[in-house]
Amino acid sequence: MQDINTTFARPEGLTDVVTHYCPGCTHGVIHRLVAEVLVELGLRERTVGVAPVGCSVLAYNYFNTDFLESPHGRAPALATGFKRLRPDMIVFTYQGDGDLASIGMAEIVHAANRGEKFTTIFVNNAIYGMTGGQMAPTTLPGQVTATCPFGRDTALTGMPIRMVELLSSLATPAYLERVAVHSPAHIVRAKKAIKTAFTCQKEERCFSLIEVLSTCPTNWGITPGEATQWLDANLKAFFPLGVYKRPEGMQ
Amino acid sequence: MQDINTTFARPEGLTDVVTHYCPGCTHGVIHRLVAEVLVELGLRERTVGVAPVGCSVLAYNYFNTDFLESPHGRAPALATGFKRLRPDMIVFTYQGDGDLASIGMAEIVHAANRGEKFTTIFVNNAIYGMTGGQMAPTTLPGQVTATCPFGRDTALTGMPIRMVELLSSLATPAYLERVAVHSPAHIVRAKKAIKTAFTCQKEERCFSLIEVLSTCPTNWGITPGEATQWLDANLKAFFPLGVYKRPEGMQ
Amino acid sequence: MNQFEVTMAGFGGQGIMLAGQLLSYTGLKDGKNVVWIPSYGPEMRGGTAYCTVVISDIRIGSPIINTPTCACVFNRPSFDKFAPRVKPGGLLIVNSSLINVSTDRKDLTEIQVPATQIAIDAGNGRATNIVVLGAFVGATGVVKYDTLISVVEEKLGKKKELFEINRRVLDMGYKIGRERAAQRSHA
Amino acid sequence: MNQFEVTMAGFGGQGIMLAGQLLSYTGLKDGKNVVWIPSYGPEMRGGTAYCTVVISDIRIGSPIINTPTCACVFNRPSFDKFAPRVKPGGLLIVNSSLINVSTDRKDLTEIQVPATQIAIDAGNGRATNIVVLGAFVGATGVVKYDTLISVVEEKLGKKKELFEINRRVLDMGYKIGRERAAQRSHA
Amino acid sequence: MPGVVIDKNHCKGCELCVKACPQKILSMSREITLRGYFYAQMHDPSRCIGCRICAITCPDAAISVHHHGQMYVLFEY
Amino acid sequence: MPGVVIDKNHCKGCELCVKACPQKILSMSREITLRGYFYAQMHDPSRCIGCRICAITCPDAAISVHHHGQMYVLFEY
Amino acid sequence: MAKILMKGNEAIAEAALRAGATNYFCYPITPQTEVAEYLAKRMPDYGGVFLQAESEVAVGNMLFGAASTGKRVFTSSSSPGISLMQEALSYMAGAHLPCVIINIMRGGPGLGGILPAQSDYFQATKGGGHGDYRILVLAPSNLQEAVDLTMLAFHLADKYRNPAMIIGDGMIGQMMEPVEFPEKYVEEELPVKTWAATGASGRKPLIIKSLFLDPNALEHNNILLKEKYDQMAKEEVRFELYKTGPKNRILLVSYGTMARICQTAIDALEAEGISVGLFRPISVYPFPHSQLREEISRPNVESVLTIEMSMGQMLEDVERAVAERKPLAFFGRTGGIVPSPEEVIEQIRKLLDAQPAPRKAKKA
Amino acid sequence: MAKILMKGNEAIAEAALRAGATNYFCYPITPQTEVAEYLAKRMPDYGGVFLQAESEVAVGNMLFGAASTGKRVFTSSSSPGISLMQEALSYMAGAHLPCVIINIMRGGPGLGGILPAQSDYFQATKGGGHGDYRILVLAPSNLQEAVDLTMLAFHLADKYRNPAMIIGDGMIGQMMEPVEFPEKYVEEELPVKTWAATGASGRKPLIIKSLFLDPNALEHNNILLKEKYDQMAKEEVRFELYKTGPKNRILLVSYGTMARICQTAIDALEAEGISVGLFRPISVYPFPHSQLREEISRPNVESVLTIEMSMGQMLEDVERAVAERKPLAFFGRTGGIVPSPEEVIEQIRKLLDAQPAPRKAKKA
Ligand SMILES: Cc1ncc(C[n+]2csc(CCOP(=O)(O)OP(=O)(O)O)c2C)c(N)n1
Ligand SMILES: Cc1ncc(C[n+]2csc(CCOP(=O)(O)OP(=O)(O)O)c2C)c(N)n1
Ligand code: SF4
Ligand code: SF4
Ligand code: SF4
Ligand code: SF4
Repeated sequence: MQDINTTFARPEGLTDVVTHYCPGCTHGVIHRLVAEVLVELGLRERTVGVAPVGCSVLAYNYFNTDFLESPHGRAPALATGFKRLRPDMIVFTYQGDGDLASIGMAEIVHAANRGEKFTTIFVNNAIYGMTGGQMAPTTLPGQVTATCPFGRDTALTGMPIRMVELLSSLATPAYLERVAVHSPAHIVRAKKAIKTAFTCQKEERCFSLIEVLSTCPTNWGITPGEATQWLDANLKAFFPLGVYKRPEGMQ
Repeated sequence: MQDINTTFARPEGLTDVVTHYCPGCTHGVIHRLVAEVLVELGLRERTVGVAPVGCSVLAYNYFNTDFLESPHGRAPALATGFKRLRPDMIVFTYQGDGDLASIGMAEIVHAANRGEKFTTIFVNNAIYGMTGGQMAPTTLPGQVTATCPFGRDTALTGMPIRMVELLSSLATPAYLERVAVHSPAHIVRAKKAIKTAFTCQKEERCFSLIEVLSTCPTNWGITPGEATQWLDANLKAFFPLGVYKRPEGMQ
Repeated sequence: MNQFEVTMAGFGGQGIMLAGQLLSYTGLKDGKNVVWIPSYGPEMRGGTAYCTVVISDIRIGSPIINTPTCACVFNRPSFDKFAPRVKPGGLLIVNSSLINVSTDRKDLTEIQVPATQIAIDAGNGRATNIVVLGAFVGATGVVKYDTLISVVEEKLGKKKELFEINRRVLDMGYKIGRERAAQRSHA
Repeated sequence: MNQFEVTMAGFGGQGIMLAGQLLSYTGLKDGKNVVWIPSYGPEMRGGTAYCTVVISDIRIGSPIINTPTCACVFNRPSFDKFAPRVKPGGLLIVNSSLINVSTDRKDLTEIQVPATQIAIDAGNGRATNIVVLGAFVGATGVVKYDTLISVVEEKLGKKKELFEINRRVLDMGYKIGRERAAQRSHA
Repeated sequence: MPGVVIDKNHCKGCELCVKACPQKILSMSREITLRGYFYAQMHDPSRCIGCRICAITCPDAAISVHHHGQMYVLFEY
Repeated sequence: MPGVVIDKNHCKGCELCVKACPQKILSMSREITLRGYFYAQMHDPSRCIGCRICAITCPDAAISVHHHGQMYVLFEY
Repeated sequence: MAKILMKGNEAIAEAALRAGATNYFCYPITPQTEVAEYLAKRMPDYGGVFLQAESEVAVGNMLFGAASTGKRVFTSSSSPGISLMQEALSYMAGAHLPCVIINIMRGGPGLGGILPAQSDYFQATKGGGHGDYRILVLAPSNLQEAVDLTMLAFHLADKYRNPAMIIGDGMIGQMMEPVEFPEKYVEEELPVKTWAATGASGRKPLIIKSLFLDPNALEHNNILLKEKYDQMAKEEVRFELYKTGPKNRILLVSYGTMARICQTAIDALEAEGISVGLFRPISVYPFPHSQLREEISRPNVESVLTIEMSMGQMLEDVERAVAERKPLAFFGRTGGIVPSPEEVIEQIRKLLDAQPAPRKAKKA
Repeated sequence: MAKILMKGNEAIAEAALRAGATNYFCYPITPQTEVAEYLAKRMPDYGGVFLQAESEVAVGNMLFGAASTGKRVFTSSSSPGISLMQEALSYMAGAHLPCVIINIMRGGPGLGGILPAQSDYFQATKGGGHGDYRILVLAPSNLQEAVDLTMLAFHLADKYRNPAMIIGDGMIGQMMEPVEFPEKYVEEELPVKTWAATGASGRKPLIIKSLFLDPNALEHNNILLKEKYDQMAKEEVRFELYKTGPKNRILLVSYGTMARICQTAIDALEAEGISVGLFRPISVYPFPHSQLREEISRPNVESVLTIEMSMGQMLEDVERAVAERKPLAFFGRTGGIVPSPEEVIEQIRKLLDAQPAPRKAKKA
């Protein structure tokens, strides 16, 4: 009998716990990508993650690394505190769009601007998932949510905030990229981006942030399959994918 | 005897109080410009200002308008609350760089992004004045302050934050300009900018913010005259003057 | 009756909350005191959801009921959780389409209703909750059936077609409930 | 002496705080209990600034002294504010270069010192505080003059030239203080 | 010969793998898991090309991919 | 004929007007104000061109500018 | 008006609208987000302001700005969100600005959980922010009261020019009960708000602030505040007595939904012939100090039992009122666990067992 | 070591460094900014971390992250800044993380003023954040004590895995007094910090959190916290008695610099033959409850006078301890006004006048 080779398996970076995420929610994909990268770069054992408040608040149960659970929006401050004292460790925050772009705006801008050498995985699903589908800073114009039941009116609430664009206006070096995880090809690209981000940290270069366009079938009120289509047609159009900033000397 | 004509006088928009500002501090110039503009546009009687925490905390004593005194950094939130309920009134915030760019980062970004129709006068003097000269987000690389006594080390604290650049990355319409007040010519230009900003508000167009490069002779540790030179040579170099954003249909 | 408490439990999406609310509206219309309280705890996402309705002739004290007079369980985890909690002498209504066990408690009345099957057969699997609601009222008479019908019409009557299904399965549930309870009381 | 309190007051920039601190260091070196406390209130920017030094043989209780044993006033507003507060039998040292009035209180010793003039003449207008400090110690002897000299050398001795001026005006102040106090006590 | 293993325990029945599979050989079971989900299953294992696309797509890391002997990897992941 | 009036009460002696005046006709007094400042004064009023530059510069709005009759305004302010 | 069945969060929202509070700022947080969701739908009908802010810090400060117009403004949140408003609340109290805050409390500390709790009592009644200020705090125990007290809170906030708070818990927020709204909300007339910022037209500029660099002025402001709090203590104390009188051997002290559970327990014991009374503070600040003392002092009361969904916070206020006149016991559950009537009964029995004689005043 | 003359803020900073706390996060605010300025200069020598954050909200959360490493971390701030840290403090307490916060209090509420005050007592001792947690709070009355208690605070924070706070006021921060530092700071040995996040290498992942969705787990955490607070109440109560004993007719209760002023007043009255004693809580949480009660209960004590630079906050704790055993009076100044010894004497005289008879126990 021939040997059995495994070309794909649940990464060692994830625990064997069934997540609480809704069926088809791509938070799960992003978790897996981070877990894979940490293992592939040999960083897992010296990594500490910082969980946000949001649907991924329980991320600490799913990653096979040490974890801190942050107050809403403040993960970058926790990461700063930790990383400054332990520059030898790998630190990442995992944050939703409400967490990072709304309540946590000051903390992420300042952490990025100070050039804190941690990595942020920013999950943009254009809505507040955990609290049941309220408007996020990233909610698209006209999109219906529980707190904009007649569709987001940009005359009253402004335009969606594009975080990587905003952060790339800062003068401090950083690695900033926007990716998506709604199709296999995008997932492959997303993994590369996440790997680059952690590599920046591993090499003690700079702050790195990957914005990941993600689905929230539950609060978008559609099936997982439809959600990937909606993301592709709408979210991706407003939030263009690509590398927005790269530290000097990084290919 | 011929009539006496007055071509320049203390504007009606200022009270007759001697300010607590240090000699040569250009906070005073900026106050005067705002006061002049409010009177010239006929807005004074329906204006409410929001004072920050910073050297200009007592601004409410100097302007001949109603005033609110805000917690540190939160003036844009106060202004939002007020203006939303009284869109017929003219609302402006007057904020320092510590107030606006450090502790108040989230509030100013979100107010700007929602397109709140008030005006912000942002006084950038590259230092914390009131508390005695600590590092601000706008402190220049190498600049010595009480909390970076060996000069600002950008490897530890990042680069100075350019607020109008950062805000101009937002998609919501706004009027954003950076000016300076260290010479008569700059003062004249600054007044035009402030007038444009209030005109945007008067016409109910958009959020407007004028960043004003200002001196702090006391905490820079030099004379007022030297301070104007230092501003011209250093601050202006890092913070280029000009219009960064204009709403459509505004010349 | 002084006070009657019923807990409805199942997967999120089985219409548990709505069933409880319809019952509450009915109680109110009947002139009773009512309280409806949902679970909104850690079970919320992807687990079991439940709500409790208290219907009473007197002022309702605690809205938190650990041992209700009745439990309507829509799936297996709910059966496991709530069957043991029903007050002695109480009632257990079981959605037998998804639950293939029955309690070994002898101190309560258990009524098995193939609610999901009935709903699917009637053309709308999501009407499981209405079947159970009918069965509950049939078995207990805790509110007037006429009032219930009028409430269901009021709240769900907008989409004609769906309403007709609901109306039909409500009756079916009601009949099963009434019959089984009668059998029991004669047994 | 059990406890001696002195308030030094003037414009910000006149070296008030430093004078108080030098006195405190001297008291400590003399083996006394000392407390120095600045005003950091609303007066801070552009108004008067003052500090108080308490020198005591016993444990010092309250550091807040409303009626000091002595006040050294460097400018007119300070004179107006503190002259009335000095304890009866106390001492008032007035920088007569900037203050052209004197108190009408009969219950205290007033010593006029043209401190700013002396300092300017000696080549450093900013040494006003040192003149006054010298005068204070000369008039009160609350600390040892030798100790004071060593402290001034320790703290201000780095810049040779400036130190020499300071050293000189300290002496001048000290002499004025000693003489005037002596006159007074013989008057 | 490649093949996939789907961990019923982790599968939540989102159907994303079914949609993603280029060979269209995955489908949903008619049975329900303990958590109340219909789970994904392989209905035509012989046609599996071991491309890993289902596994990459699965948000719950419920799928692993194996094969006997050597295999050409279609793309880096 | 133009002329400036400097309000001693508001002047803090920063000297910015002195530096700004294109005619160099302002200078600092040797007297001190109640607040402890040397204040600005006009030492050659006859040469004042009424350009308002000193007034525009003054951070304390201590200066007003007046003139008799008509005058050409050098720039808009 | 007829009774309608409503969810607590929605009933509170509706009550606010009916009290003329059509200006609402919020940030979502469980278990009160329905307040926001309800208002998002309804506000356009009122031409009022509904704004979801970037954070609770911003919410607090938007309230500050909005209250300065003189209009009625409010927010709702839950424990961690309320913590973030403390600086702004201190400022608003210092500046004598009215506003209403609804705190649907959840288990803490930290992120804690989302189930019902009463562990923000200290924060609400002692002032979680800095400085000598207080918030007027009302604690409803059922939805009708939640409606009534919400409307009252706006009145009292205006009357005292001070923030007022409603504290409830997830039960109040999440449950449905029949409620009745007055046809038209009538309230005692209040003075015209001459303190509101409306522009310096025809009058001197007006300043709304809490900064007083002169310590005498700041002390004066503190004295003004204290006078208001003293007045509240005289005029705004509210409480309910349940089955107290010349017979009850035990006096329970409990508030909010917890008190309601106590009532069930009391009824059950009464059926057994055991007389237990309940003192329920409705205003928890001002605390009904002397009224409680009076009830405690009845000769038939053998001991006092404070019950809270916390580790013992109101307990300290009760302790001050009891002042050792009677033995004082405490029972609390936390973290989202709601004590059942059975548990309460057990606690009462324990006390009765420990105190067999009908009268035994213990005093050291 | 020889005594050196230092400013309070600097002495506190130096004390922290000597206690091995070389990780400091801050945001400037008067009257304590010298702590930051001193550390900005000194920290490079220690190879520690000095970071000026964007706000006090960030400071609180940086402490959270930094404390998770197991190293000693601290901050200093003043009243409004402390209000902004309340959410983070609640989280840290919930997650059992040690840290030290220095609060150099100023007059409030709101922006208030910058002069000395004691009006954050409630916030510090009752918990300004949400949930059932407490902070260990020490209140020095002179600079030597500020130094000693700062060092102690780090030890106790670690011992209890709980935030600890030093509360002082502008006087403590701004004045210079001679202080002495131990040659080498020695402290009782503490367990190894196995709870620190150091990477899941050779062990299971470790989680630092305050979230417990299961109410039983959350209640369990609250019970753990309560046990620590009970232990503190047993082991960490600190206080000073000044001229109390069998003679003092009046007992003053006062803390911090205010107590020091009371001592001056007491000395002056003693010279007149009037005996007054002082009870000075050093740990204000845990409050020296039974110790105070003991002093109060002495037969010679006719009445108790609480003096604070506030409108009366510690007063509530004193009230609980006094429990009407003796008449209790209060004197407070606020807003930055520091009562003089003369004012204190006047208050004492008033009490003595009101109570001419040497013994008159009043009890309702
Ligand atoms: C201070 C505070 N405010 C509000 C909340 C409630 N809350 C929990 S999660 C959340 C938003 C989550 O949205 P997002 O960050 O977009 O993440 P998602 O759930 O969509 O993944 C909010 C507002 C909280 N826990 N703490
Ligand atoms: C919450 C809070 N944090 C800190 C302070 C202290 N503080 C007062 S002013 C100020 C900074 C002022 O600097 P900036 O905004 O640059 O204005 P400037 O004084 O330079 O005009 C700070 C930190 C405060 N009052 N409140
Ligand atoms: S609510 Fe949305 S983001 Fe949250 S787990 Fe469900 S699908 Fe994912
Ligand atoms: S400290 Fe600086 S900013 Fe403040 S008044 Fe003085 S010069 Fe102006
Ligand atoms: S993608 Fe994963 S969770 Fe979804 S159906 Fe397929 S195996 Fe199940
Ligand atoms: S610019 Fe104004 S303040 Fe400065 S010296 Fe001239 S008049 Fe005086």
